[in-house]
Amino acid sequence: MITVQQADFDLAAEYKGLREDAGDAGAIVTFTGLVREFYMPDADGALTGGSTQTLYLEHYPGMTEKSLQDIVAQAESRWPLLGTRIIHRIGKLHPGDQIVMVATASSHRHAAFEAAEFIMDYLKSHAPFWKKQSSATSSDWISSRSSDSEALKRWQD
Amino acid sequence: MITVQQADFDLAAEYKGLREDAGDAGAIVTFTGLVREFYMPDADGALTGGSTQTLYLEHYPGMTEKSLQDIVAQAESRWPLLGTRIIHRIGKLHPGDQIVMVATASSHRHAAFEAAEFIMDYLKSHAPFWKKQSSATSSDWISSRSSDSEALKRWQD
Amino acid sequence: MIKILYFASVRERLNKSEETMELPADINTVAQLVALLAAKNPEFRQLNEGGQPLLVSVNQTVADGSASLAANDEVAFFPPMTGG
Amino acid sequence: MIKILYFASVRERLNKSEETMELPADINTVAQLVALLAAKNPEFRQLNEGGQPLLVSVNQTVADGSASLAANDEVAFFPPMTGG
Repeated sequence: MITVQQADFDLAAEYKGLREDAGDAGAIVTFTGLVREFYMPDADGALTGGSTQTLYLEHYPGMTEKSLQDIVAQAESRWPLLGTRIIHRIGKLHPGDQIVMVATASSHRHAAFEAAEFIMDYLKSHAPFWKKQSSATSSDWISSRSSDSEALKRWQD
Repeated sequence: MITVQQADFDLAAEYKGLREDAGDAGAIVTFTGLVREFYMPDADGALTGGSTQTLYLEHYPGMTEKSLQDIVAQAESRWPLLGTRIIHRIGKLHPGDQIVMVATASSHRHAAFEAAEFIMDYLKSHAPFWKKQSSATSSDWISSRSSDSEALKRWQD
Repeated sequence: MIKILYFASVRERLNKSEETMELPADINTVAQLVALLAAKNPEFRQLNEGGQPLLVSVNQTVADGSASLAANDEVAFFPPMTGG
Repeated sequence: MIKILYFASVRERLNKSEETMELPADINTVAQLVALLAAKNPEFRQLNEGGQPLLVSVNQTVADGSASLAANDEVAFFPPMTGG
Protein backbone atom coordinates (compact mmCIF):
# COMPACT_ATOMS: atom_id res chain seq x y z
CA MET A 1 0.00 0.00 0.00
CA ILE A 2 1.41 3.36 -1.08
CA THR A 3 0.24 6.67 0.34
CA VAL A 4 1.41 10.24 -0.30
CA GLN A 5 -0.13 12.63 2.19
CA GLN A 6 0.33 15.89 4.04
CA ALA A 7 -0.93 14.46 7.36
CA ASP A 8 1.27 12.72 9.90
CA PHE A 9 1.07 8.92 10.12
CA ASP A 10 0.80 6.36 12.89
CA LEU A 11 3.51 3.69 12.73
CA ALA A 12 1.52 1.44 15.09
CA ALA A 13 -1.53 1.42 12.80
CA GLU A 14 0.63 0.59 9.77
CA TYR A 15 2.44 -2.19 11.63
CA LYS A 16 -0.86 -3.64 12.83
CA GLY A 17 -2.37 -3.56 9.34
CA LEU A 18 0.69 -5.16 7.77
CA ARG A 19 0.76 -7.88 10.44
CA GLU A 20 -2.89 -8.72 9.72
CA ASP A 21 -2.44 -8.67 5.92
CA ALA A 22 0.79 -10.62 5.87
CA GLY A 23 -0.57 -13.92 7.19
CA ASP A 24 2.24 -16.20 8.34
CA ALA A 25 5.02 -13.59 8.34
CA GLY A 26 8.00 -14.30 10.58
CA ALA A 27 9.61 -10.87 10.25
CA ILE A 28 8.40 -7.30 9.96
CA VAL A 29 10.85 -4.43 9.44
CA THR A 30 9.87 -0.76 9.63
CA PHE A 31 11.94 2.26 8.68
CA THR A 32 10.92 5.76 9.72
CA GLY A 33 12.66 8.91 8.48
CA LEU A 34 12.54 12.01 10.67
CA VAL A 35 13.32 15.66 9.88
CA ARG A 36 16.69 16.52 11.40
CA GLU A 37 17.75 19.85 12.80
CA PHE A 38 20.54 21.16 10.59
CA TYR A 39 22.25 24.43 9.88
CA MET A 40 21.88 26.45 6.69
CA PRO A 41 24.99 27.46 4.76
CA ASP A 42 25.53 31.22 4.43
CA ALA A 43 26.76 32.88 1.21
CA ASP A 44 30.30 31.59 1.84
CA GLY A 45 29.07 28.05 2.48
CA ALA A 46 29.76 28.30 6.22
CA LEU A 47 27.12 26.76 8.44
CA THR A 48 26.03 29.94 10.16
CA GLY A 49 22.74 30.72 8.45
CA GLY A 50 20.58 29.76 11.39
CA SER A 51 19.05 26.38 12.10
CA THR A 52 16.33 24.90 9.94
CA GLN A 53 12.88 25.90 10.98
CA THR A 54 10.85 24.34 8.19
CA LEU A 55 11.30 21.72 5.52
CA TYR A 56 9.02 21.96 2.50
CA LEU A 57 8.41 18.81 0.43
CA GLU A 58 7.23 19.15 -3.15
CA HIS A 59 6.35 16.19 -5.39
CA TYR A 60 5.00 15.32 -8.84
CA PRO A 61 1.49 13.95 -8.27
CA GLY A 62 0.85 10.86 -10.35
CA MET A 63 4.48 10.17 -11.15
CA THR A 64 5.21 9.82 -7.44
CA GLU A 65 2.74 6.99 -6.97
CA LYS A 66 3.81 5.38 -10.24
CA SER A 67 7.50 5.42 -9.32
CA LEU A 68 6.84 4.08 -5.81
CA GLN A 69 4.74 1.24 -7.27
CA ASP A 70 7.59 0.46 -9.62
CA ILE A 71 10.09 0.37 -6.71
CA VAL A 72 7.82 -1.98 -4.74
CA ALA A 73 7.38 -4.23 -7.80
CA GLN A 74 11.17 -4.43 -8.13
CA ALA A 75 11.50 -5.33 -4.44
CA GLU A 76 8.80 -8.01 -4.79
CA SER A 77 10.64 -9.54 -7.73
CA ARG A 78 13.85 -9.80 -5.67
CA TRP A 79 12.54 -10.98 -2.28
CA PRO A 80 9.58 -13.16 -1.22
CA LEU A 81 7.55 -10.41 0.48
CA LEU A 82 4.21 -10.95 2.21
CA GLY A 83 3.37 -7.24 2.33
CA THR A 84 4.78 -3.73 2.06
CA ARG A 85 3.67 -0.24 3.11
CA ILE A 86 5.05 3.11 2.06
CA ILE A 87 3.88 6.48 3.36
CA HIS A 88 5.61 9.68 2.23
CA ARG A 89 4.58 13.06 3.55
CA ILE A 90 4.53 16.28 1.51
CA GLY A 91 4.13 19.97 2.37
CA LYS A 92 5.55 21.83 5.33
CA LEU A 93 7.37 19.88 8.05
CA HIS A 94 9.49 20.75 11.09
CA PRO A 95 12.52 19.21 12.84
CA GLY A 96 11.51 16.01 14.65
CA ASP A 97 8.54 15.33 12.32
CA GLN A 98 8.09 11.99 10.60
CA ILE A 99 8.71 12.30 6.81
CA VAL A 100 8.61 8.77 5.44
CA MET A 101 7.79 5.23 6.50
CA VAL A 102 8.58 1.94 4.78
CA ALA A 103 7.47 -1.41 6.22
CA THR A 104 8.07 -4.90 4.85
CA ALA A 105 6.87 -8.34 5.93
CA SER A 106 8.44 -11.65 4.94
CA SER A 107 8.88 -15.19 6.21
CA HIS A 108 12.55 -14.50 6.88
CA ARG A 109 14.37 -11.59 8.44
CA HIS A 110 17.00 -10.98 5.78
CA ALA A 111 14.37 -10.56 3.06
CA ALA A 112 12.43 -8.07 5.19
CA PHE A 113 15.58 -6.08 6.09
CA GLU A 114 17.00 -6.00 2.57
CA ALA A 115 13.71 -5.13 0.89
CA ALA A 116 13.12 -2.20 3.27
CA GLU A 117 16.65 -0.88 2.69
CA PHE A 118 16.32 -1.37 -1.08
CA ILE A 119 13.01 0.55 -1.17
CA MET A 120 14.53 3.44 0.85
CA ASP A 121 17.65 3.56 -1.35
CA TYR A 122 15.57 3.79 -4.53
CA LEU A 123 12.98 6.13 -3.07
CA LYS A 124 15.75 8.65 -2.22
CA SER A 125 16.72 9.25 -5.84
CA HIS A 126 14.03 7.63 -8.04
CA ALA A 127 10.80 9.07 -6.65
CA PRO A 128 9.98 12.68 -7.64
CA PHE A 129 10.25 14.45 -4.29
CA TRP A 130 12.20 17.64 -3.68
CA LYS A 131 13.05 19.30 -0.36
CA LYS A 132 13.55 22.95 0.46
CA GLN A 133 14.87 23.96 3.86
CA SER A 134 14.27 27.37 5.40
CA SER A 135 15.63 29.21 8.41
CA ALA A 136 14.46 32.56 9.69
CA THR A 137 16.79 34.29 7.23
CA SER A 138 17.18 32.15 4.11
CA SER A 139 15.95 29.13 2.17
CA ASP A 140 17.53 26.62 -0.18
CA TRP A 141 16.60 23.55 -2.18
CA ILE A 142 18.51 20.55 -0.84
CA SER A 143 20.91 19.03 -3.37
CA SER A 144 20.94 15.33 -4.07
CA ARG A 145 23.74 13.50 -2.26
CA SER A 146 26.38 11.45 -3.92
CA SER A 147 26.05 9.00 -0.98
CA ASP A 148 22.49 8.32 -2.14
CA SER A 149 23.53 7.38 -5.67
CA GLU A 150 26.43 5.36 -4.18
CA ALA A 151 23.89 3.44 -2.06
CA LEU A 152 22.15 2.18 -5.21
CA LYS A 153 25.27 0.42 -6.45
CA ARG A 154 24.76 -2.27 -3.83
CA TRP A 155 21.63 -3.43 -5.69
CA GLN A 156 23.07 -3.26 -9.21
CA ASP A 157 25.08 -6.38 -9.90
CA MET B 1 17.29 -0.71 26.89
CA ILE B 2 17.13 -4.52 27.14
CA THR B 3 14.12 -6.40 28.43
CA VAL B 4 13.44 -10.13 28.76
CA GLN B 5 9.82 -10.77 29.65
CA GLN B 6 6.95 -13.20 29.36
CA ALA B 7 4.39 -10.49 28.55
CA ASP B 8 3.67 -9.24 25.04
CA PHE B 9 5.10 -5.86 24.02
CA ASP B 10 3.81 -2.76 22.26
CA LEU B 11 5.93 -1.73 19.27
CA ALA B 12 4.34 1.73 19.25
CA ALA B 13 5.37 2.45 22.85
CA GLU B 14 8.96 1.32 22.15
CA TYR B 15 9.15 3.41 18.98
CA LYS B 16 7.79 6.46 20.80
CA GLY B 17 10.25 6.05 23.68
CA LEU B 18 13.19 5.60 21.34
CA ARG B 19 12.17 8.65 19.29
CA GLU B 20 12.06 10.76 22.46
CA ASP B 21 15.38 9.44 23.79
CA ALA B 22 17.25 9.66 20.51
CA GLY B 23 17.18 13.46 20.12
CA ASP B 24 18.05 14.48 16.56
CA ALA B 25 17.73 11.02 14.97
CA GLY B 26 17.04 10.95 11.25
CA ALA B 27 16.29 7.23 11.03
CA ILE B 28 14.59 4.64 13.22
CA VAL B 29 14.49 0.97 12.20
CA THR B 30 12.42 -1.65 14.00
CA PHE B 31 12.51 -5.40 13.55
CA THR B 32 9.77 -7.64 14.96
CA GLY B 33 9.96 -11.44 14.93
CA LEU B 34 6.69 -13.37 14.95
CA VAL B 35 5.98 -17.05 15.68
CA ARG B 36 5.32 -18.82 12.38
CA GLU B 37 2.96 -21.70 11.80
CA PHE B 38 5.09 -24.66 10.80
CA TYR B 39 4.76 -28.39 10.57
CA MET B 40 6.44 -30.87 12.87
CA PRO B 41 8.56 -33.62 11.35
CA ASP B 42 7.38 -37.16 12.09
CA ALA B 43 9.75 -40.04 12.94
CA ASP B 44 10.84 -40.25 9.29
CA GLY B 45 11.46 -36.51 9.07
CA ALA B 46 8.39 -35.95 6.87
CA LEU B 47 6.37 -32.85 7.72
CA THR B 48 3.20 -34.63 8.76
CA GLY B 49 3.31 -34.39 12.52
CA GLY B 50 0.61 -31.74 12.80
CA SER B 51 1.05 -28.01 12.85
CA THR B 52 2.74 -26.19 15.72
CA GLN B 53 0.38 -25.23 18.46
CA THR B 54 2.83 -23.82 20.98
CA LEU B 55 6.38 -22.57 21.07
CA TYR B 56 8.14 -22.65 24.43
CA LEU B 57 11.10 -20.30 24.96
CA GLU B 58 13.65 -21.13 27.66
CA HIS B 59 16.57 -18.85 28.55
CA TYR B 60 19.47 -18.53 30.99
CA PRO B 61 18.57 -15.66 33.33
CA GLY B 62 21.51 -13.35 33.92
CA MET B 63 23.57 -14.60 31.00
CA THR B 64 20.79 -13.53 28.60
CA GLU B 65 20.91 -9.91 29.69
CA LYS B 66 24.71 -9.96 29.79
CA SER B 67 25.00 -11.34 26.26
CA LEU B 68 22.43 -8.89 24.87
CA GLN B 69 24.30 -5.98 26.49
CA ASP B 70 27.48 -7.25 24.90
CA ILE B 71 25.81 -7.43 21.46
CA VAL B 72 24.49 -3.86 21.83
CA ALA B 73 27.95 -2.64 22.91
CA GLN B 74 29.46 -4.23 19.80
CA ALA B 75 26.83 -2.54 17.60
CA GLU B 76 27.50 0.81 19.28
CA SER B 77 31.22 0.47 18.61
CA ARG B 78 30.55 -0.14 14.89
CA TRP B 79 27.81 2.41 14.14
CA PRO B 80 26.98 5.88 15.55
CA LEU B 81 23.74 4.93 17.30
CA LEU B 82 21.51 7.36 19.18
CA GLY B 83 19.53 4.61 20.90
CA THR B 84 18.62 0.92 20.85
CA ARG B 85 15.85 -1.24 22.31
CA ILE B 86 15.66 -5.01 22.58
CA ILE B 87 12.74 -6.98 23.95
CA HIS B 88 12.79 -10.78 23.91
CA ARG B 89 9.88 -12.83 25.16
CA ILE B 90 10.17 -16.12 27.04
CA GLY B 91 7.69 -18.82 28.05
CA LYS B 92 4.78 -20.20 26.05
CA LEU B 93 3.89 -18.56 22.73
CA HIS B 94 1.56 -19.35 19.83
CA PRO B 95 1.66 -18.86 16.05
CA GLY B 96 1.25 -15.17 15.18
CA ASP B 97 2.63 -13.98 18.53
CA GLN B 98 5.43 -11.42 18.73
CA ILE B 99 8.68 -13.04 20.00
CA VAL B 100 11.38 -10.40 19.69
CA MET B 101 11.80 -6.72 18.88
CA VAL B 102 14.95 -4.78 18.04
CA ALA B 103 14.87 -1.03 17.37
CA THR B 104 17.75 1.28 16.48
CA ALA B 105 18.02 5.05 16.02
CA SER B 106 20.77 6.89 14.18
CA SER B 107 21.39 10.06 12.21
CA HIS B 108 21.62 8.05 9.00
CA ARG B 109 19.54 5.22 7.62
CA HIS B 110 22.31 2.78 6.74
CA ALA B 111 23.66 2.80 10.31
CA ALA B 112 20.17 2.15 11.72
CA PHE B 113 19.47 -0.67 9.23
CA GLU B 114 22.83 -2.38 9.61
CA ALA B 115 22.89 -2.16 13.41
CA ALA B 116 19.40 -3.70 13.68
CA GLU B 117 20.36 -6.53 11.33
CA PHE B 118 23.67 -7.07 13.17
CA ILE B 119 21.90 -7.27 16.55
CA MET B 120 19.39 -9.80 15.20
CA ASP B 121 22.11 -11.92 13.56
CA TYR B 122 24.08 -12.12 16.81
CA LEU B 123 21.04 -12.55 19.01
CA LYS B 124 20.02 -15.67 17.01
CA SER B 125 23.11 -17.62 17.98
CA HIS B 126 24.88 -15.71 20.78
CA ALA B 127 22.12 -15.12 23.31
CA PRO B 128 21.11 -18.10 25.47
CA PHE B 129 17.57 -18.76 24.26
CA TRP B 130 16.22 -22.17 23.24
CA LYS B 131 12.94 -22.98 21.52
CA LYS B 132 10.78 -26.07 21.76
CA GLN B 133 7.85 -26.52 19.41
CA SER B 134 4.87 -28.70 20.21
CA SER B 135 1.92 -29.98 18.23
CA ALA B 136 -0.99 -31.97 19.59
CA THR B 137 1.02 -35.17 19.18
CA SER B 138 4.71 -34.42 19.66
CA SER B 139 7.30 -31.88 20.72
CA ASP B 140 10.88 -31.12 19.72
CA TRP B 141 13.65 -28.69 20.52
CA ILE B 142 14.42 -26.57 17.46
CA SER B 143 17.94 -27.08 16.11
CA SER B 144 20.18 -24.14 15.34
CA ARG B 145 20.29 -23.32 11.64
CA SER B 146 23.40 -23.24 9.54
CA SER B 147 21.89 -20.15 7.82
CA ASP B 148 22.11 -18.34 11.15
CA SER B 149 25.82 -19.01 11.57
CA GLU B 150 26.32 -18.15 7.89
CA ALA B 151 24.62 -14.79 8.54
CA LEU B 152 27.32 -13.85 11.06
CA LYS B 153 30.08 -14.09 8.46
CA ARG B 154 28.88 -10.81 6.95
CA TRP B 155 30.04 -9.00 10.11
CA GLN B 156 33.37 -10.77 10.52
CA ASP B 157 35.97 -9.20 8.27
CA MET C 1 -0.78 19.84 -27.70
CA ILE C 2 1.82 18.68 -25.22
CA LYS C 3 1.83 19.62 -21.56
CA ILE C 4 5.11 20.71 -19.94
CA LEU C 5 5.53 20.72 -16.14
CA TYR C 6 8.30 22.29 -14.04
CA PHE C 7 9.14 21.33 -10.46
CA ALA C 8 11.12 22.58 -7.46
CA SER C 9 14.12 24.84 -8.28
CA VAL C 10 13.31 24.60 -12.03
CA ARG C 11 9.78 25.87 -11.39
CA GLU C 12 11.11 28.74 -9.27
CA ARG C 13 13.79 29.67 -11.81
CA LEU C 14 11.30 29.80 -14.70
CA ASN C 15 8.61 31.25 -12.50
CA LYS C 16 6.00 28.89 -13.92
CA SER C 17 4.74 25.43 -13.01
CA GLU C 18 3.27 24.38 -16.35
CA GLU C 19 2.50 25.35 -19.91
CA THR C 20 0.96 23.72 -22.96
CA MET C 21 2.18 24.04 -26.52
CA GLU C 22 1.37 22.70 -29.95
CA LEU C 23 4.14 20.22 -30.80
CA PRO C 24 5.86 21.58 -33.94
CA ALA C 25 6.06 19.07 -36.79
CA ASP C 26 9.88 19.02 -36.72
CA ILE C 27 10.14 18.27 -32.97
CA ASN C 28 10.22 14.51 -32.47
CA THR C 29 12.53 13.98 -29.48
CA VAL C 30 13.18 15.35 -26.01
CA ALA C 31 16.52 16.77 -27.17
CA GLN C 32 14.78 18.73 -29.92
CA LEU C 33 12.21 20.07 -27.44
CA VAL C 34 14.98 21.14 -25.04
CA ALA C 35 16.72 23.01 -27.90
CA LEU C 36 13.45 24.73 -28.82
CA LEU C 37 12.73 25.80 -25.22
CA ALA C 38 16.32 27.01 -24.75
CA ALA C 39 16.08 29.10 -27.95
CA LYS C 40 12.85 30.70 -26.76
CA ASN C 41 13.88 31.29 -23.13
CA PRO C 42 17.34 32.29 -21.84
CA GLU C 43 16.37 31.20 -18.30
CA PHE C 44 15.65 27.70 -19.59
CA ARG C 45 18.95 27.62 -21.47
CA GLN C 46 20.83 28.52 -18.30
CA LEU C 47 19.22 25.61 -16.41
CA ASN C 48 21.42 23.23 -18.32
CA GLU C 49 24.53 25.31 -17.75
CA GLY C 50 24.35 25.34 -13.93
CA GLY C 51 25.91 22.88 -11.53
CA GLN C 52 23.23 20.26 -11.28
CA PRO C 53 21.79 18.23 -14.14
CA LEU C 54 18.31 18.91 -15.46
CA LEU C 55 16.20 15.73 -15.42
CA VAL C 56 13.25 15.07 -17.72
CA SER C 57 10.32 12.69 -17.71
CA VAL C 58 7.91 11.79 -20.50
CA ASN C 59 4.49 10.58 -19.39
CA GLN C 60 5.77 10.27 -15.82
CA THR C 61 8.76 8.08 -16.61
CA VAL C 62 12.31 9.42 -16.49
CA ALA C 63 13.63 9.78 -20.05
CA ASP C 64 16.70 11.02 -21.90
CA GLY C 65 17.25 13.24 -24.92
CA SER C 66 16.64 10.46 -27.41
CA ALA C 67 13.11 9.74 -26.09
CA SER C 68 10.50 10.38 -28.77
CA LEU C 69 7.61 12.80 -28.32
CA ALA C 70 4.06 12.67 -29.65
CA ALA C 71 0.91 14.74 -29.34
CA ASN C 72 -0.70 14.66 -25.87
CA ASP C 73 2.54 13.68 -24.12
CA GLU C 74 3.22 15.05 -20.63
CA VAL C 75 6.81 16.23 -20.30
CA ALA C 76 8.35 17.42 -17.01
CA PHE C 77 11.65 19.10 -16.11
CA PHE C 78 13.13 18.96 -12.61
CA PRO C 79 16.36 18.79 -10.58
CA PRO C 80 17.70 15.50 -9.15
CA MET C 81 15.18 13.97 -6.75
CA THR C 82 15.70 14.15 -3.00
CA GLY C 83 13.02 12.02 -1.35
CA GLY C 84 12.97 10.19 1.95
CA MET D 1 31.72 -25.29 45.57
CA ILE D 2 30.91 -24.75 41.92
CA LYS D 3 27.40 -24.51 40.53
CA ILE D 4 26.52 -26.39 37.36
CA LEU D 5 23.43 -25.49 35.32
CA TYR D 6 21.79 -27.42 32.49
CA PHE D 7 19.43 -25.93 29.90
CA ALA D 8 16.93 -27.01 27.26
CA SER D 9 17.52 -30.47 25.71
CA VAL D 10 20.54 -31.00 28.00
CA ARG D 11 18.40 -30.34 31.07
CA GLU D 12 15.73 -32.75 29.81
CA ARG D 13 18.25 -35.46 28.92
CA LEU D 14 19.92 -35.32 32.35
CA ASN D 15 16.61 -34.75 34.08
CA LYS D 16 18.08 -31.99 36.25
CA SER D 17 18.46 -28.25 35.94
CA GLU D 18 21.32 -27.67 38.36
CA GLU D 19 23.69 -29.21 40.87
CA THR D 20 26.53 -28.04 43.08
CA MET D 21 29.78 -29.87 43.71
CA GLU D 22 33.03 -29.39 45.54
CA LEU D 23 35.64 -28.71 42.85
CA PRO D 24 38.22 -31.55 43.19
CA ALA D 25 41.79 -30.30 43.59
CA ASP D 26 42.89 -31.91 40.29
CA ILE D 27 40.12 -30.30 38.21
CA ASN D 28 41.38 -27.00 36.83
CA THR D 29 39.77 -26.70 33.41
CA VAL D 30 36.41 -27.13 31.71
CA ALA D 31 37.76 -30.13 29.77
CA GLN D 32 38.70 -31.84 33.04
CA LEU D 33 35.26 -31.14 34.50
CA VAL D 34 33.58 -32.56 31.38
CA ALA D 35 35.69 -35.73 31.70
CA LEU D 36 34.74 -36.04 35.36
CA LEU D 37 31.00 -35.59 34.69
CA ALA D 38 31.16 -38.06 31.77
CA ALA D 39 32.86 -40.65 33.99
CA LYS D 40 30.19 -40.27 36.64
CA ASN D 41 27.17 -40.17 34.34
CA PRO D 42 26.66 -42.18 31.09
CA GLU D 43 23.85 -39.80 30.06
CA PHE D 44 26.26 -36.86 30.24
CA ARG D 45 28.87 -38.79 28.25
CA GLN D 46 26.33 -39.44 25.50
CA LEU D 47 25.55 -35.71 25.20
CA ASN D 48 28.89 -35.23 23.51
CA GLU D 49 28.40 -38.18 21.20
CA GLY D 50 25.12 -37.05 19.65
CA GLY D 51 24.65 -34.92 16.56
CA GLN D 52 24.78 -31.45 18.01
CA PRO D 53 27.67 -29.89 19.91
CA LEU D 54 27.46 -29.33 23.66
CA LEU D 55 28.19 -25.71 24.54
CA VAL D 56 29.55 -24.52 27.87
CA SER D 57 29.71 -21.19 29.67
CA VAL D 58 31.77 -20.18 32.70
CA ASN D 59 30.36 -17.34 34.77
CA GLN D 60 27.83 -16.59 32.01
CA THR D 61 30.37 -16.26 29.20
CA VAL D 62 30.72 -18.93 26.51
CA ALA D 63 33.97 -20.86 27.08
CA ASP D 64 35.90 -23.78 25.63
CA GLY D 65 37.62 -26.80 27.16
CA SER D 66 40.79 -24.90 28.00
CA ALA D 67 38.96 -22.35 30.19
CA SER D 68 40.18 -22.52 33.78
CA LEU D 69 37.86 -23.19 36.72
CA ALA D 70 37.99 -21.88 40.29
CA ALA D 71 35.88 -22.18 43.43
CA ASN D 72 32.50 -20.42 43.20
CA ASP D 73 32.40 -20.50 39.41
CA GLU D 74 29.06 -20.95 37.68
CA VAL D 75 29.31 -23.43 34.81
CA ALA D 76 26.45 -24.15 32.38
CA PHE D 77 25.94 -26.78 29.66
CA PHE D 78 23.47 -26.28 26.82
CA PRO D 79 22.79 -26.98 23.12
CA PRO D 80 23.43 -24.34 20.42
CA MET D 81 21.33 -21.24 21.05
CA THR D 82 18.24 -20.53 18.97
CA GLY D 83 16.98 -17.07 19.89
CA GLY D 84 14.95 -14.54 17.91
